[in-house]
Amino acid sequence: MTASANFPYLLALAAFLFSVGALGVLIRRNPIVVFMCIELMLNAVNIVFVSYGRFLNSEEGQVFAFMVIVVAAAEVVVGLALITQVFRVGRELDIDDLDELNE
Amino acid sequence: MNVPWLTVVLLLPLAAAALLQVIPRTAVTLLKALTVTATAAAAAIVWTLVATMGGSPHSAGPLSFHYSEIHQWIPVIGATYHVGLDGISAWILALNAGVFVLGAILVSRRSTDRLKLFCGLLLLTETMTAGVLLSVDLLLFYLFWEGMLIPLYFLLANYGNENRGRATVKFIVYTVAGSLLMLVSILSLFFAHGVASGNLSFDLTQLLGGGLSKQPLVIPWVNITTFTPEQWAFLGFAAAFAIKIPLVPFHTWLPDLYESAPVAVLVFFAGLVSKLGAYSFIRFALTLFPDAVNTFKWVLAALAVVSIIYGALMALSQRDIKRIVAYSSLSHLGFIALGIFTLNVNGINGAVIQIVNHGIIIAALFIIVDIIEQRTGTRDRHELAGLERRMPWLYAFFLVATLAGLGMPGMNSFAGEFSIMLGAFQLHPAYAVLAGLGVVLACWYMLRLHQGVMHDPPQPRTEAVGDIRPAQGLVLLPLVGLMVFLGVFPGPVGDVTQLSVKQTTALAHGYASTAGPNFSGLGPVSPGGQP
Amino acid sequence: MTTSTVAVLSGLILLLPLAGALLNALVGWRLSRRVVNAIGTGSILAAFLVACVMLAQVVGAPDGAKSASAHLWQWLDLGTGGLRVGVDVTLDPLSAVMLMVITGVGLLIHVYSVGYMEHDRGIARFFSYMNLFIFSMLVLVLAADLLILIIGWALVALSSYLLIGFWYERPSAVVAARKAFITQVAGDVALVIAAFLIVVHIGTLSMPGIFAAAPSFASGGLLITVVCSLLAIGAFAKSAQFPLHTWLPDAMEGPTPVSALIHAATMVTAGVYLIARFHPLFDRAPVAQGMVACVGIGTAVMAGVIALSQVDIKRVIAYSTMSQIGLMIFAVGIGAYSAGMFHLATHAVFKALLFMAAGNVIHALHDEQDIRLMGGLSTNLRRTELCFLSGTFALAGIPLFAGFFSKEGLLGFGLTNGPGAFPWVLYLVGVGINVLTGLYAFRLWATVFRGEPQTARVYAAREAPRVMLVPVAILALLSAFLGLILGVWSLVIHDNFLIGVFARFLSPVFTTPASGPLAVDLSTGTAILAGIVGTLGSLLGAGLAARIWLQRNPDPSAVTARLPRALPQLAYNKFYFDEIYDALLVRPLVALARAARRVVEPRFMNSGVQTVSDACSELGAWVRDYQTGLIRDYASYMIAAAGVFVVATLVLVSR
Amino acid sequence: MTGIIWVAGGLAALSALGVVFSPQPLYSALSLVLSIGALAVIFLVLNAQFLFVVQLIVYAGAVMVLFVFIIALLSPDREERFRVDARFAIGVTFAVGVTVAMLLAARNGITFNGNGFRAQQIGQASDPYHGFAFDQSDNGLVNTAGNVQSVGGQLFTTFLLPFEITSMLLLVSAIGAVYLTRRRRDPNAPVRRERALAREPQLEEDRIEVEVR
Repeated sequence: MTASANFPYLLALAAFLFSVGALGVLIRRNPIVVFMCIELMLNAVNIVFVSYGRFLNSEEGQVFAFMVIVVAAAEVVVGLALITQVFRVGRELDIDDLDELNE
Repeated sequence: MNVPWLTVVLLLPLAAAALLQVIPRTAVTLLKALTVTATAAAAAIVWTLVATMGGSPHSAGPLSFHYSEIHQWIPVIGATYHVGLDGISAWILALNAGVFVLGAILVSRRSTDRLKLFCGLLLLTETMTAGVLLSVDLLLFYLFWEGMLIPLYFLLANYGNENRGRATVKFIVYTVAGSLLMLVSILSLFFAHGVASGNLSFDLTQLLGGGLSKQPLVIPWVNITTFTPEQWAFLGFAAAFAIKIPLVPFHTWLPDLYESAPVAVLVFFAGLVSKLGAYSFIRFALTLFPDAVNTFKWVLAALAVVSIIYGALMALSQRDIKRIVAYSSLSHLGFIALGIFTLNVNGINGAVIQIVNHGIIIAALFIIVDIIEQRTGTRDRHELAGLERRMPWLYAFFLVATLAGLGMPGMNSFAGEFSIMLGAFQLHPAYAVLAGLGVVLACWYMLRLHQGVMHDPPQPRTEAVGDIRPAQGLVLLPLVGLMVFLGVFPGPVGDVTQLSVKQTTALAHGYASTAGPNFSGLGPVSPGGQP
Repeated sequence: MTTSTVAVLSGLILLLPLAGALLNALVGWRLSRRVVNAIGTGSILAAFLVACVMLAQVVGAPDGAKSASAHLWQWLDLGTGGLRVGVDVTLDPLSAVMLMVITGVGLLIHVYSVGYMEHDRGIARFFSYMNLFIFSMLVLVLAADLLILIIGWALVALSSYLLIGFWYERPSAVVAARKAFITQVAGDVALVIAAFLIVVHIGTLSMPGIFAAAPSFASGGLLITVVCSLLAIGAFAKSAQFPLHTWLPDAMEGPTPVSALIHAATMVTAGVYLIARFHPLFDRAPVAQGMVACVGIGTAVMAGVIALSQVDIKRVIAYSTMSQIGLMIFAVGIGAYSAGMFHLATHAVFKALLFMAAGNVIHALHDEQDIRLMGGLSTNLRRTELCFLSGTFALAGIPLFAGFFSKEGLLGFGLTNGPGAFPWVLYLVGVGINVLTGLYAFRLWATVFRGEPQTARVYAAREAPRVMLVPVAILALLSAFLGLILGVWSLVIHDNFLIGVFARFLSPVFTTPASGPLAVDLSTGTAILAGIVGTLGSLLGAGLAARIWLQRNPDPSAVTARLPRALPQLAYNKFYFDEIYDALLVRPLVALARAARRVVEPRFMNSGVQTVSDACSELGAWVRDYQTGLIRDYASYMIAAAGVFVVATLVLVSR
Repeated sequence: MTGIIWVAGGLAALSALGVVFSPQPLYSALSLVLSIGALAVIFLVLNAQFLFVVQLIVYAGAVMVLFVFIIALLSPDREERFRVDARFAIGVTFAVGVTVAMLLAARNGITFNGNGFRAQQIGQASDPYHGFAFDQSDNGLVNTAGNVQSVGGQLFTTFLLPFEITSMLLLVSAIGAVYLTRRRRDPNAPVRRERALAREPQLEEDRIEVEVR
């Protein structure tokens, strides 16, 4: 079995990781864990990029995956900063308490 | 020297509006002077253009213009900056220029807060309305058509009485809803033309051939046959224009808005903006969808007749004199619409003439009503009486305006209404007879308005009022003079319009020649009956 | 008589009153009363002189060239297939007669007004309106295009409106003015629609063109019948004929000179002129003609009966006007155009006379108009009574007075040439009208001038000033001798004694062979008999009136007691026409308008918009429930939507 | 190769479940580290050496350290068991559905012919992977596409602008994080706007001084 035969299964793996990450976003209340789940979803996307790049014989997939990693890192930095601020104000670390959008 | 006058007309108010922004808001006199000067200059250019146009249109083609300018605008989608002036738009553009001068003068006579904003918006509105009148490209037209609402919104929402907010929102929502339908129609026309001919264009002269299917649309699965795509597209245009005119039952924004708006806005809003719907009907709907127009003309003419009578009845039942004038406007716009849907030379010419005439009349009537309200502090018909002794000059002006408003033969509106009713008669006599009923009703409510305000023994509120100031008289005098002059000499208007109306009428019948108008009854007649 | 002559003269005669009107309207308030009077009457005097010149032109023109038109300017030209209207004027014997009536009687009434309106503050306005009226009337009779005629037609209604409501602080005058105007606008609409039919059928509104193309209408066909009926409705509205007559009595709210000029001598007779002018069409529409004749004679009877029962001096004369116009309409309805026009002319003279004499009475009694409060005025108003009597004689058709010639002339024509199988029935009705006319004419005279004075004011009454008496006297002389002069002249040229000269003068206009009262010749036995019977009828009426009202203590109730009880009641209340119209037209329309405002507008017109906006609010409220502000809720919507999208994609891909 | 992919893939999947379902945030974080490492292995197998390194350094090295550090700093409570509600149902359905669908698709074959996905008709797939363009990549082209040099070349030529923008993004986020986490001088002080107002006169005076000078 060549590597190419694994391609659809890699996509299936990505789908699994993505959907499990989404599930985590939905059911976890701790914002830190929610962030981790988002990282999981980003990684799932990276798999897709890389495997397509591999099998289409192109570097662009990797380039995009690289961008995704960078953005994810930036996002984590800002997100965690926000979380610490929220925590500092004295709130529970519960995402359901953050409903200021519901005006 | 080959000056692009149409562009100058479009840009002059815009430039003045920009110039206004560098004048400090405290320099009130300068602001007013600049506004009046700019509108007057635009008016001078337009009037010169109209006065010198004469003769046949210069360019060739089924729809040709006396003056036109065309430049690339967005080449990718074939949108062009194509502006043109022909006999139909000429006098309406002249009216446009006139009412904005009037508006500028009126606001400069009134101490308004935020005068600078007002003047800027007024000038912006003039650019937009002139753009609507001049656009030949549908996308350009749509741009101006919608763009017009922006300054109008701020004008109507910021100035006027306490009910203005609600009335303005009603108007804007109504109009935008109609316009969006029109946008859909424009796009469908654009794509159908693109598919059929292979080149993309929004240009009216290019789109004339159509391209929209004339096969009825069938809803799949349920097999219900509906209108053809062409008819649907026409209905989109018709919705936008019918709301703007407005026709019953799309009129409910009108009385509220007219009641709340200040007079300086009303002179050009009632005088011109509401006529743009009628103008656009002639310019676009009639030429682009001849088949659909011929199908729907009966219904639309019936709606117009309903507007005439309904507006008259509503005017008859009002106490507020401003609302009476507002509903009379609805009734008269019904006349204009009726003229359009007759699809014959008499009706459409009459409609164009009447657009101009009614613009003059309604502006004068609103100014007069405003003066009365200012002097007496009320608009209630029951509290007003006996002003003739106190204000003889206003009485005289009001008398002429009233007579013109009720379609008195010898006044300007008679020429238009006679032609319209003749056209309607050619369509079907019943329309003319019912419109005639509207004339009788108009006579009733207009006279009751005029007499109620002017005659009978004075009431407490009207005991001690003085006559109009000379400046007010000078504003009213040209309007009243035009009412009489155009009643005695309507010829110049007809001479300019009739050539272009001939084109439009031919286009409106271009694809339905079998159902064409019966011209046989109106053969050429030697002018000046010889015994 | 060249085209340019016509153009110049017409322009002059039109511009003079117009200039007078504008001058008085614009600067009259700054001028002294004397100048205003001079402008008002002077412009009409000048117009009268021009009219004389025009008459001379027509008389002097050779036979066969008695009519000329001129094109002043193009009113509107909508190109091929469109409307074309020129401002054209025409001068022919018919319009010349009308010009003389309008400017001649108009001049006398203007002079009279100087005295009558002496104490009124609005004299400039008054003369401005009066001159405007003369101008409008001249437009009407000079027009050679139906549309221009309609303009004149409406302008006279306008001036009538302005003058009826001249005393604008009197609510009844205001309402009367509006009523008159609206009724006439209804007539205008009929006229306009007739114009549409004509223009659609023969393609022109130019009157010479219409008359030339008249043969293209099928004689007696539906189209021509409808056209003529509509024209007739327009004429009825203007001439206060049944069923559009109710405005005329109310129009007496205007100053008396106005009633004399507009509502007796000129404007109300315009309907007669219209039908006479359009005789080429009416000749081809026998049904419409019959309708016109019946309406005319019916109105004559009805108005005569009402005139007998009224107590307001001006209203009595107004109803007598309506009755006499009914006769003229009858005349033109049966094709006796010359006779109708002749009666128009004599009627203009004697009815203006009656109104002005009545004006003298009213003036002397300080605006008292109720004849029950007069009586015995002959001692103080000797000269006025004489003049009034001349008018009364003429009105009643006493032989050798003006009215005798015209009325017997038209009745005689009716007997010999009347429509239908039984023209003598209409003739007998005409004789009945003669009786009625004699009755109410002499009743008025007797109650006003004879008998015992009913109020103290009568003793204080003073004769009118000379400026008011002279015009009345001139008219009195005319009404006494005009007919006689023309009659003698006719005899000299061996023509019909009654209307020979007049008919001969008009014969170029009414060329149709059967028309033209030349056909009536006194030499035929029938016509002689007709004249004698008709005259006897008039005398009978006059005698009866004298019998009833010339007693020392007249007791009209003795007469009415013998009639059915309902008749005097009906007549006094003008047959309840006002009430019927109020119930049938005005109230339903007002109710409809009110319903439109209270029900249709809020419930139906606004409800559509309201429904849409309510639906949007509902939708918004529903969506708002899902806007919890919780990020995870939003994420779940997003993911659910993504899942749906994935499933949909897979389904589509696997198809 | 295939074996490595399967093992690493399975590990990644299992640890992903661990991320979601561990009650302690710290366990979640550790599971995520494991998952990221497994994915890095897959990247390596897929000939993406550069990404392999980046993944390890950035994610496992930097990001996860940050996570763990924050967890240690905030020491969040153990989370109570999640409720089975609509959100849970949506999430589980989505996860199961998408995974099963993709597995089925992979099992039955998906072709990619350069224009888009095309699933083979089930049962007709005698050679479900026929038409895969990347079969040739096994034959010697491996070294040209995806190695570090070529990725670097792409990054600094074709994708230079996005690359620079990304660097700006990182800078901005770093500044943003510093700004957000900066400690207020007086946590009980009124909101900032009022403080600004209170300071305004001083600014005014400053300005005047400058002008005087």
